Amino acid sequence: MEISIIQAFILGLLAFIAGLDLFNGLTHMHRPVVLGPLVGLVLGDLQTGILVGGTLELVWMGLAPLAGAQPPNVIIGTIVGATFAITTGVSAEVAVGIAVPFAVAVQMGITLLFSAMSPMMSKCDDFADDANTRGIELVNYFGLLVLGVFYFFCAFLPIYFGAEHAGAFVEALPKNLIDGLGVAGGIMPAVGFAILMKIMMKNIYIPYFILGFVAAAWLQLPILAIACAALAMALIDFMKKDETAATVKNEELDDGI
Amino acid sequence: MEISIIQAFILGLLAFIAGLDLFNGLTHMHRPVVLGPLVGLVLGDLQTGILVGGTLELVWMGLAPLAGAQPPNVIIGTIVGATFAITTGVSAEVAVGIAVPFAVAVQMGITLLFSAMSPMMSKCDDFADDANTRGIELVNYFGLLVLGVFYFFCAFLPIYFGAEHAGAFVEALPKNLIDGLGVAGGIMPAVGFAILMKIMMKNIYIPYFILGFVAAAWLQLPILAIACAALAMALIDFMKKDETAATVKNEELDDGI
Amino acid sequence: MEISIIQAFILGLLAFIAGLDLFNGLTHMHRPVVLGPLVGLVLGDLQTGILVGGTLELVWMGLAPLAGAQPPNVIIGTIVGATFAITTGVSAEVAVGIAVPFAVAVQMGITLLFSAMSPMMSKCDDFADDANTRGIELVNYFGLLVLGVFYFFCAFLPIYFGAEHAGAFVEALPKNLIDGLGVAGGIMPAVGFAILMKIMMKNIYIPYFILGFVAAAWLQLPILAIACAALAMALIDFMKKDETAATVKNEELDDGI
Amino acid sequence: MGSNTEKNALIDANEYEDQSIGAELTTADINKMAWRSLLLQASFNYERMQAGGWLYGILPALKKIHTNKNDLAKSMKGHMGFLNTHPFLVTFVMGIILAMERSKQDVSSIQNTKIAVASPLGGIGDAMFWLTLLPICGGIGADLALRGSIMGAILFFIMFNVVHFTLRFGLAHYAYRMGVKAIPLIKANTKKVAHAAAIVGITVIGALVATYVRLSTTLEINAGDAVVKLQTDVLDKLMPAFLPLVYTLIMYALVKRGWSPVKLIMFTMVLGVAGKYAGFL
Amino acid sequence: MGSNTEKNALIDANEYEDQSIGAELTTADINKMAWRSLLLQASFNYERMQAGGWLYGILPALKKIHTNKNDLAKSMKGHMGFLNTHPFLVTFVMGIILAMERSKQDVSSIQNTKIAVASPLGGIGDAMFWLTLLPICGGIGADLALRGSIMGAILFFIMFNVVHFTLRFGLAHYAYRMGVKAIPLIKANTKKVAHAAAIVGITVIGALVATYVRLSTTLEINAGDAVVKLQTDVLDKLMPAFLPLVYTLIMYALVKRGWSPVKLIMFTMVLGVAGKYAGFL
Amino acid sequence: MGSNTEKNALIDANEYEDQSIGAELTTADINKMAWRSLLLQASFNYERMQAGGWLYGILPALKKIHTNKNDLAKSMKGHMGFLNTHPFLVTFVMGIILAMERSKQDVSSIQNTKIAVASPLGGIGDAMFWLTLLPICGGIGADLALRGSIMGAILFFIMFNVVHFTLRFGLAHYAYRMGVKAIPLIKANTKKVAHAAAIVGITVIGALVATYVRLSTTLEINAGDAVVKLQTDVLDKLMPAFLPLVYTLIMYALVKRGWSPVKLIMFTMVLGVAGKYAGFL
Ligand SMILES: OC[C@H]1O[C@H](O)[C@@H](O)[C@@H](O)[C@@H]1O
Ligand SMILES: OC[C@H]1O[C@H](O)[C@@H](O)[C@@H](O)[C@@H]1O
Ligand SMILES: OC[C@H]1O[C@H](O)[C@@H](O)[C@@H](O)[C@@H]1O
Repeated sequence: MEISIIQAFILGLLAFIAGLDLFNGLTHMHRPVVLGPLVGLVLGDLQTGILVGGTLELVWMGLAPLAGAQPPNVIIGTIVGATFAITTGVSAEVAVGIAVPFAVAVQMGITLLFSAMSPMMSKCDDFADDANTRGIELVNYFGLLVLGVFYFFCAFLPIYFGAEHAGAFVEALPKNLIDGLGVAGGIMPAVGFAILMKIMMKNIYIPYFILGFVAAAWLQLPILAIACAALAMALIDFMKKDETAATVKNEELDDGI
Repeated sequence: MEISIIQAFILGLLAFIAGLDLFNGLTHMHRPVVLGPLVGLVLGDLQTGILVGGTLELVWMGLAPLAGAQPPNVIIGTIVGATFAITTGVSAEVAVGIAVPFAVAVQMGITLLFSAMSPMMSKCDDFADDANTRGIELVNYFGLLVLGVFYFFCAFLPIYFGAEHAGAFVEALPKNLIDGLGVAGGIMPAVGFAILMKIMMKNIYIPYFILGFVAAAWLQLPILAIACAALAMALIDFMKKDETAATVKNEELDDGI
Repeated sequence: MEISIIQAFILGLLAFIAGLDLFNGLTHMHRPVVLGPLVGLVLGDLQTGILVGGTLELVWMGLAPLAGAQPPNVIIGTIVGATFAITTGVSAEVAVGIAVPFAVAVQMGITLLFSAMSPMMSKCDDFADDANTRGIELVNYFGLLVLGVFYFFCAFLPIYFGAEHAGAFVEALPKNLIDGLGVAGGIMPAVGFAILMKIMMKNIYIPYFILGFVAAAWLQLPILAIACAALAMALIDFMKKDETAATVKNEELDDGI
Repeated sequence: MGSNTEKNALIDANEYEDQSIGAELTTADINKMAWRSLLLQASFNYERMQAGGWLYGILPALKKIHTNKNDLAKSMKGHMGFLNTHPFLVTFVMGIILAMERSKQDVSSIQNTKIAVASPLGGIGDAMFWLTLLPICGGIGADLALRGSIMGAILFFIMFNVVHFTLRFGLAHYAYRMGVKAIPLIKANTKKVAHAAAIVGITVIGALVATYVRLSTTLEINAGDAVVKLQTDVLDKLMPAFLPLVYTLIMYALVKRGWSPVKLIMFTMVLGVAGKYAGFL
Repeated sequence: MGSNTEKNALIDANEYEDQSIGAELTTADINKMAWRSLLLQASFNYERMQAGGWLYGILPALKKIHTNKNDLAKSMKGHMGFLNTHPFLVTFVMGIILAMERSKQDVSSIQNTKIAVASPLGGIGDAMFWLTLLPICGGIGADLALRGSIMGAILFFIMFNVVHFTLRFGLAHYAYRMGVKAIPLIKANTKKVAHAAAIVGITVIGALVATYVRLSTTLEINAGDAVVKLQTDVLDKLMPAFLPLVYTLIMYALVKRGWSPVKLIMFTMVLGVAGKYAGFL
Repeated sequence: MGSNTEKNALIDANEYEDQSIGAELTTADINKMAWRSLLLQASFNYERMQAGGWLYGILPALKKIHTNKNDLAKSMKGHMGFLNTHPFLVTFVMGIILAMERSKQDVSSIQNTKIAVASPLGGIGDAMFWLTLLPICGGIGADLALRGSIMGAILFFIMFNVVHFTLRFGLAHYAYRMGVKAIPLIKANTKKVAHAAAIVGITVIGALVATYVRLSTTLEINAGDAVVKLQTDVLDKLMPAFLPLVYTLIMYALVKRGWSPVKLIMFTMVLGVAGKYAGFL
């Protein structure tokens, strides 16, 4: 079965929408169990879409972005996989095998994008300085647009040009560059924390920074446990001040004049 | 060898006494090495009693109730096992095999009993409210009686009716009920802690509750370590107050009037 | 090849110097890669010395005294091993096999020495009491001398008398005595800490001692982590005092007179 | 704790009316306490464990100390709280606590001290007596018994109980004397001691909740091929001892709302059995 | 923090000029916030994660609260700080924070509270929604789908989103109401609340540095036969999360020295790529 | 700490008589210290480890600082306390401590700071120098040596010692300058600094006791078939590092009761050997 450019374009649009849904909206229409049938509809084979969607849902089960880390991309995996299964008639399992490299490539691409979007934050800082609320909004809309367009092409290209050509394109990118940007993404929060600390850190809070670090680094405690313990410390401090004041008051009363 | 009803009755009494000794008195005459010979005496075969007692002592070595949790019951294990060995002439090892199911059944029974005894505590609360010391004492004596009688029947019945009938009786109880009460026993301390907290908890101590919980739940520290650390915190607080007072005093002296 | 007494003597001196260097000076001329060639020079076979030194350097790689604990002694291992290789012409690997027992024996010997040197510390205490700086210096020089002489004999004896006789001597010492002194060495820091505590401990610091102990014993935290956390506690305390004083001041201002 | 009147009520319930130092306890009194401590677990149960037997043990002494009936009632109420410790070491705790009672400390100070001292002694005693002394004596006894000698039983009995009773009586007297010596100090620092005791006591309670309450769900959610085990897949990832904490806090809320202990116990039992039948516990 | 003038500047940047309680937020305002929270990750990036989308979400409300333009700017600047939490629970944080904004707390108190509340919710939400709710709904959907029914897709979509939107809107209103109720209390204790929030906030930041910044070196030093792996053989023995800490502190020093975020990001990117090419990252 | 007179005596022993800032140390003085630091372990022993060599290293500087003989004696006594750190980093500690001596801090403040700074540097230095620098240099040297070249030895020696001596002298000067800069600050907050130093110092000592004292018993109690291993079956279940703690506290009690160190050392040695012969150590 041949795919028309219009079909490819519509699938690209579907990727655009699902791509946004993966991080925004989060209705989860981007999950295979929904996306599969939609691909089926576009390609005129709903039934196969449903079945491939069901299969892929199980394959991607438990894979969701945790703390910003990307698993192999579920959307491109589903669109490419389902399209392949419908056009060639292979089983869903075989389609997964074809789809996974694309899913992994897009996983890298997204990681890259999230690194590359970092500089936009200073634009936002400037807007904030001017209380320019419109600017903030535009940056967010722009972010959506970039993400969506990226997804569009990730779906459109392999489908329109066929797997081999698309694969060659992916391989053309220098691996070190991609990996390097991925590494940079892992380090990037340090910049965010540094800016945060500029606002919030005062000398008298240094000890608490140390305690939080020691608890996370050496004791390997999760953030929740550390936040609980910190809350306890804060409450102790909070209540002690009352006492001090009270003590002082009492002392003065006792001493009379 | 046949067992007379009188012998069975005496063995029941022995179980009564040993049963109390397992949790009260704690002279440990309930351990196989002592109990075995006593069974032997009752059944007129001291020597076998001694040998079976020695063997069972090693089988139950290291099994004692820790933090209220019951191991397979040593007393019924010993009495049933020793009786079986003496009457049938089988080796101590075989006798153990016969005794273990009974020991496990009684283990469950005791767990059940300790759940079921919980409501008596509110009786005690009422007595305490009235400063009724006699009432408190009676509850305790009643507890002993119930426990002892329970042990009596656990020894008397299987010995008098023989193993099969007794076994059938045990199996007749719905497993879910027994297990469920066992589960309830595990949860029960929550009620005890809640009542304790009603007396002792004030808002200013909430942080310490949190710290204790974090240390036990996430760091898996034993109570001793937590108590040590808490003691350290308490001492720091204790001594700091002196200082505060002192500081205040000094300030006032400095400022003179 | 025979070894003259003069050569043995010079090798003894080399051991003397290298022995000091292992704990003092620490230029690491005592490592096989340097010591091997020096032995070669003395015995007139520089080339073999270089090769054996290189081999042994790899054998002893990563073995250095950590926190005072001795690994098998690198110096005697090298001198005995290199000498053996040069005189008998065996390969470096075989030489290692010969050298290791000596290295282990000397390891024990040094451990012993470091236990036995402990009483000298009270001599130092007395000198300190009298502000006798010369005395302190002499004790240190004396320590060097004892250590050096010990090394001298550890090298000289096996080389001069040959391995078997030296081995017999080592075996003549009662193992329990040596082991016992080794055990004593492990306990010895307790004495050091006790004396330290006499100077530094006050009642108000007991809680911190407890916290340090709990952190090291139960949480198994390394000293660095504990020192970091302690620093945080100290800073909190340091800054809180300011506040208290400030509070007091403010209160008084508020209350006016 | 809300309004002021509530606070006053709390203080009333907490402080003894008669603040004069209680009657001295004689050697006979302490011995009596030690004897009665043999019944520490007479009314053992999973809600308060040794509470009833503990009170039984110190009751004669309490009566002597608190001649004011209201005070006696307050004291008894306090001593009905959850307690678990090692039976051989309990007299140590009793001795200290009775000295505190004599000096008329707050109920909550006394209870905090009791929990703080008694709880860690549970594990310590188990390690020393159940896991060490008992196997040693038992091993020696069994050895002799297996050679056919009745001396095994006798030797076991004597060895074990010499240690047992020496400790039980020795610790009782030692602890009481220690506590009495501390009375003036405690009296002079009543508030501070109370605060310190509360810190340790409450911390230990927090730890006990995570350690003693055993509650986990067997619930599995089967969704097609997927099986989600609520306990291991969800709750344990959230935080450890989550259900014990939640259940204890619920109980606490209900207690404060006036539910009686019996009601809570029945509720818990029904929950346990129902949970088992329904398959979620 | 050095000189006094610096400190004053800090306070200026920290406190709102207009200290009167801000305009009340209507149900419609909160609903708008919840709708906009759908774009929480619109400008997601690894430097500040959800900061941009977070600000987008609360922006209309902020405009209503801060009629003073300087205050609005201050507030917006604060809200551009690093943030990461679970998208379904974010409206809970938003509600509380908006109540704090209304009561005109310091910027740093607000930010500390935000970090302290939001950060642990990240892991909690992941466990509850991504690792529990999603597999359950997905499993049920896939099961039906594999039997050939389109109902799988539909049921999945409905089940999942009922939970999703109920939480998103419910939590928003609940948290805002809760926060508003707390306003008088917070107002009365401004300084103390600020201090307490700072303690928790900064502690969590310390923990986040060790948890979120992923930086380790692949450097190996080959010296003849010896291979020393810098990360596992040296740094990990020194202390865990050493490089993340050092890198964060360097960034912090540079920020204080006036480097712009863009410069730091570029620096980091170049470092990442260069490090990969040079083989030490 | 008991009576007031005792406390006064303690303060006397703790504070220097001459409170004026000590003579400045010249570059030559610091260099001398760095040279002498080469003998840090000249009198190494397991009781106080590097104490003797440490004092040897700073002795000329101490003489210059404390012109009052009593003060010099006090200072020297303090510096004979247990110490263990990395020999390459010791001059860093020395520099700081000498600056503190110049500003005439209490003996106990100085000792607490010494312990707090020096102890963690032990592990850090071991990881950096013994486990990293040494294998690298050694590997390179051995590589050349195995090709038959004497350059291996030479290169090793140069590489290693360039790092070694740069650190030793560089750190000495750096730390002293740093310390001197801090003198006014320290002087202004003497009491508070002392307290803070004590907190860190004593905490570290508590940790050192659990880390450094190696004492465990091999005692097994054979009771018929039962074998109870005192260490693993009893003590380790009770608490970790139990014997080290107990032994240290016993030593402490004996020290306070006036036992001389020699006596304690002899006692320990006899115990070690006797324990080995008797088979319980
Ligand atoms: O971990 C919390 C949160 O982190 C990031 O924002 C994303 O990965 C979300 O999917 C995730 O829920
Ligand atoms: O754990 C302390 C203590 O707990 C319960 O009271 C019983 O199991 C005792 O046998 C045990 O010694
Ligand atoms: O651990 C620090 C330090 O301890 C002892 O002093 C010796 O073993 C040194 O070699 C080591 O560097």
